[in-house]
Amino acid sequence: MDIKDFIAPFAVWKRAFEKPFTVKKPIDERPGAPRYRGFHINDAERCVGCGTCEAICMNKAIDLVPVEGREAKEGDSGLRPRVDYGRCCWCALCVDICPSGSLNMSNEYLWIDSDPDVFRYTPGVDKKPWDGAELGYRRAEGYRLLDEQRVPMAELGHREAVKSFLELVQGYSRAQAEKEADRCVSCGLCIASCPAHMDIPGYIKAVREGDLDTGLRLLYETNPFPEACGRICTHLCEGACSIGTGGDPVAIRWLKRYIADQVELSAYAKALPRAEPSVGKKVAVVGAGPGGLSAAYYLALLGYEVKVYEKDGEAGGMLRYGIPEYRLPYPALDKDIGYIESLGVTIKRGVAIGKDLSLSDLRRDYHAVYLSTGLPVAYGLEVPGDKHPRVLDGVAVLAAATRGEELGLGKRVAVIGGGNVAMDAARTALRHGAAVDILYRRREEDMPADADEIREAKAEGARLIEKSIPVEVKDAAGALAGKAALFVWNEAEMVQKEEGKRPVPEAIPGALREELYDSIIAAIGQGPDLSYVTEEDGVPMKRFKPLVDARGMASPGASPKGGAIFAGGDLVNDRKDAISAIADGHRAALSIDRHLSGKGA
Amino acid sequence: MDATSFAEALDFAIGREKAAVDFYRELAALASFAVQRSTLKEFMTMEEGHVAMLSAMKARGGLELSSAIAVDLGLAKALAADEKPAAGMSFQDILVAAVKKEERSGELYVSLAAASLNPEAKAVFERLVAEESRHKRYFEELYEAHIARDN
Amino acid sequence: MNELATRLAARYGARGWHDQRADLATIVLDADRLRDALAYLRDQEGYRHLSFATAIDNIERGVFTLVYTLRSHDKGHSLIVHADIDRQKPVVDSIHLLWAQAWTYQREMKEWYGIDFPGSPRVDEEFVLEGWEGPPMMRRDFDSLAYSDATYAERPGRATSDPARHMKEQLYPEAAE
Amino acid sequence: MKKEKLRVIPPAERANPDLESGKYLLMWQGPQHPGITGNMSLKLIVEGDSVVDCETHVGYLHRGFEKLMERRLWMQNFPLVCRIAVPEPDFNEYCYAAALEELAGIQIPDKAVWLRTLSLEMIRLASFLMWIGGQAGAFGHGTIIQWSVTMRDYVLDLFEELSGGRIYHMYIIPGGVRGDVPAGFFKHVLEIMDTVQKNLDDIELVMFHNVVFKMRAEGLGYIPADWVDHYGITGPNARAAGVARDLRKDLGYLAYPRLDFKTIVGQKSDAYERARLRLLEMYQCIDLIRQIVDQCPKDGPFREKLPNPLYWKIPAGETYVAAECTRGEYGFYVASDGSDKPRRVAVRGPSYTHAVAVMERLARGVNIADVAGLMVSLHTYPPEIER
Repeated sequence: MDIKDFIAPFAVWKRAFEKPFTVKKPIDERPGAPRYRGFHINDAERCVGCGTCEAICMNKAIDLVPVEGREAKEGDSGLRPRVDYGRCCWCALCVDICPSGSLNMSNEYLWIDSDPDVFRYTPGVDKKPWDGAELGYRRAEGYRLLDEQRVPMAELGHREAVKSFLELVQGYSRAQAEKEADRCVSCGLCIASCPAHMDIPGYIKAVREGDLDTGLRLLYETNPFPEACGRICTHLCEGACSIGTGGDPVAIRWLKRYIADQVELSAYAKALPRAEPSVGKKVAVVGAGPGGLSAAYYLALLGYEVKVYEKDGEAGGMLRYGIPEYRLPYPALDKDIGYIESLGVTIKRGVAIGKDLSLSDLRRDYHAVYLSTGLPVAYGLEVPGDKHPRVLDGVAVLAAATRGEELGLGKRVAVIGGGNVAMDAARTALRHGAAVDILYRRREEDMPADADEIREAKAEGARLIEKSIPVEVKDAAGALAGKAALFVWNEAEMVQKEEGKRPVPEAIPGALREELYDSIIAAIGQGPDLSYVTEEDGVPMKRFKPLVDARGMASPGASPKGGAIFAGGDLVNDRKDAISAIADGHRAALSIDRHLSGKGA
Repeated sequence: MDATSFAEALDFAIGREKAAVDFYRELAALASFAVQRSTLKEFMTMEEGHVAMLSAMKARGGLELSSAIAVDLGLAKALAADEKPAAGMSFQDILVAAVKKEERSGELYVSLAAASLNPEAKAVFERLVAEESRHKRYFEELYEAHIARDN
Repeated sequence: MNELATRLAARYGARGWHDQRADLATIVLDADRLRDALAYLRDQEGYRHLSFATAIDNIERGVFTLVYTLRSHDKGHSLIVHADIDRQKPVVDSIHLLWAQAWTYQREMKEWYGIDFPGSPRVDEEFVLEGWEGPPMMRRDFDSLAYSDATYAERPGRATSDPARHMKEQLYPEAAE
Repeated sequence: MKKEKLRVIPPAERANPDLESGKYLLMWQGPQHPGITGNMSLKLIVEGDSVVDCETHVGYLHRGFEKLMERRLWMQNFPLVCRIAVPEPDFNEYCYAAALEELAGIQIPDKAVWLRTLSLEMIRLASFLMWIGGQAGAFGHGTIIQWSVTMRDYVLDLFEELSGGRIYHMYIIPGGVRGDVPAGFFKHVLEIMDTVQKNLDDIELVMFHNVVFKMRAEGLGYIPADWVDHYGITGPNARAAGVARDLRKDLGYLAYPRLDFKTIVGQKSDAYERARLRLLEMYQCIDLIRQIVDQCPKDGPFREKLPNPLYWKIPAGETYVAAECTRGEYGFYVASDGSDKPRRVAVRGPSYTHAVAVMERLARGVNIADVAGLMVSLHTYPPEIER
């Protein structure tokens, strides 16, 4: 022992003269650090109620609860996360994973109450003093548990693309598809937005796990056109994808295509359900488009004898005659149709109802008839001179291209319209070496075509002339008379005429423009051909549409024995896309089965 | 036409609506299939409703029409349908004919209102201008929704 | 290191040498050679330090796999020694005389997996689960969530909704399942 | 102090005292006792004021982590592991993360390596600061804890600033770290290191040159060097016995090979020596933290992108990842069967050995009043025993 050991401890006393480390009222004046993981805050407007926070929470501290005044809608379940602080461990994995980034934490850590049951609330909905806190835990920039970037899809370069009708989109490899499938959080927000309500999380899971037979089976549960839809679907699902709230939505459409592409047609039967034994009843389907064949597929599965009548030489409807092969190659479509035919569905090609057979013949010979004749009639420009021989209709041009006919569009082509038909016609004309102008009455953002289509049409060299109201078609002068035409349009400005309605294009007085074209392709809209329906068929119609009930039934038929008429697809629904027609066909098949079997009528 | 009173003005208008009923009836006679007929019948019934409405107003002696003029979507001017629809008429043909017809009626009432010296008749024609603008708007909206979806 | 694998194979029938890292390998041997092999590793091969011992319930194969992790500080190398024992008759030699702390691990394995180490001090005493009457809790067939659900009440007022199902109910209830 | 008192080696065999004889008293120390570390009990049999036999009892803090982890996704276990050893959560985070990265074949960015090292050294310092207060308190010296826990709180302030949490930092996440350092953070670190160092000087003076502390700690709990392998003793308890083992050197993980430090070794292997060695390691911590601040890359990525945590599957395999915590070898054994959840996670905490087998042996013959001081001198955390 040293003398120092006796004296040194007294050095403690020097501390009596130093500033204490403690501070007064520390709890009131001590905010959490800027990154502090305090009570949750949620931007309820940005939140889409996908429940990924709930899925990652290892404490089961989060419930998704309905919230007053917030309805489910496309891409938003209307549910919001509710946190139980009896369970929360403040790890903030929910913040790190939140697809939209709406869920965060404040730096507030004081909340005192004698009632333990109050420590449970829905952030952003139940008002709290720390709502909107500037400080608190946010996931670091560039740091999130989910991948915001889609696996890039290999596509033909635009310069390459316009040289041929080769398919643009190359499809995912297995590694790419599994990586893309890994981005999905299985929230299922997409299901409601899909007209067919496909089990999207289910088949994405199948991709992830490499179980493509299960994937194919899930696809066919609601959609017998996976090859076609995997390429050209309007993919409303991707618009609803929760991952899309903070990055690229999951490439649902490409994943669907991946499944269908990977399984050989010869292996389909092994993966897919067999048809029920025959129920001894016959159903006729008018129109072999996606809707008609969808009905046929599900009816065949249910044991019905199905005959599909198609006026054109090939089955597929608009998928074949409306969509160019660079978007949907014929072999892919043939695969979908081939499988449906393999179930015993008969397709009578080149038989037009109303001409070769009447609807009343079908009503007499079949227990039920499904009308799915779509919108084959192109509407005209309805401007002076629109009967000029160089004014063509878009649907006819695309059909002629499908049939491999010489199009003779010439060097300069105008396409009038902003829908997908217009884009397809424009890109077809580009592939035939024409310079193409797309004239649209409103602005680019108003165009009903898919954004991808517009972007690609422009990238491939089409010139988009917005806000152009068609005025007149004039014959070209001199030697070109009858071989070319002047298209005259009036430049327009968008005018907000009424509150709450979309702005209207209004011609700017005197701002007339004209241009000489070899062909003017009108693609302003299409209508149905219902000339084959007579009053005797008992199908109520309004405004060129058969009226159907919730089951898709238009007429119960003369006798309980049969002749009931159902209708669907573009002919009836307002969506007017393939997937809606497929959904209608599926619904009609189930309704026809219920009607004919007397179940749940 | 020289309408001098409320009753005469209304009589004139009722006559126009009756002519409209006949217009659709004639078209229906040309029609070749069911959906054309049902659509034309729908429009014809609408015009019959207008006849009945105006007749009832005449009987009551009071005009009960809104003066609100509907916004002109400008379609009527852009559409060029001089020829009458024929047997194979599409929904587009029928709607174009309807829009044009309402447009002509509206223009007629505008000029009648301007020419009218009798304030009673003038007021009736002004109201009818508004009424026809709403009819036209109705068809224009149908046209936008069903025909020109892509443009 | 492969010389060691060869020696262990020759002496104790060890197999499946796997280099996980440059400084970590795993090896498998039969349970009845385990104690001798560990003693040999400790005394002859420099693996004097027992990092820990535990078990894995490989219920699919009907065995418990024992895990003994040794470290040789001289070689800067760790070795995980595995041995399978029958899940129905889980008895294995005690190594409490080789390492003075080993009995604690053995007591834990007895309590958590029901693996017996005859002769190990206090091996039958409760370790961390005072008053526990259920089956050995680390066995895979003991479902701790089911136990918890059966034993404790949920906090009232908790209910959650699945987004997809909720949206179906709200937006398209008519669709068939 | 007489030489022979320094070398008392307690008997290897347990005494078998006749409790009915009236000569002995059975006495429980803990689980609620100021002289116990954490939630643990010592069942002591005493004769007079000397301990004849000691039996340790754990189980007051068993939470079933290893069972829970088998039921949770790989990433969901990340917030769970830090709770296994409360005062040093970061070692759990590191070992778990490193094991996953090794099994999944993930390389983490260099910046994450440095920030992980920083985090581990900061928590080492914080943990030692808490321990030294306990050590002084166990010998009746209540002043030190006031100082050291204040210093620890300053370090926790740094953690709060860095990670958003004071106790459970959840900063070392599989793939890297959870965030870059906030602006001005390194400056705060250096300032606080200066403050802590100044306080350590005071502690050194007041505690280690204190006749009471010296008299009670010297010779207490002598651990012979040959026990180190026999009992699996690691960390300062081993180093104080002259066995130079430090996994930071031996394994060379994270940024340690790029830092300049020497393994501190003692000789006398008693409670005083161990305390002194830990004090020196605290200075070493401060030095390492300064080196890290100096060398840490200022920018660059701090985290590797991982697969979607909801489906993340780790290839089948097993590994054992260890790190040198304040008390010695801390390790995670992780086995994967290739699924989205661990097959088995086993945690190796140094207290498992030190607080049970070693403590039971060392307590024999010790004065009752010194049991607390002895236990703290082994620096044990019961939560890592029971998990």
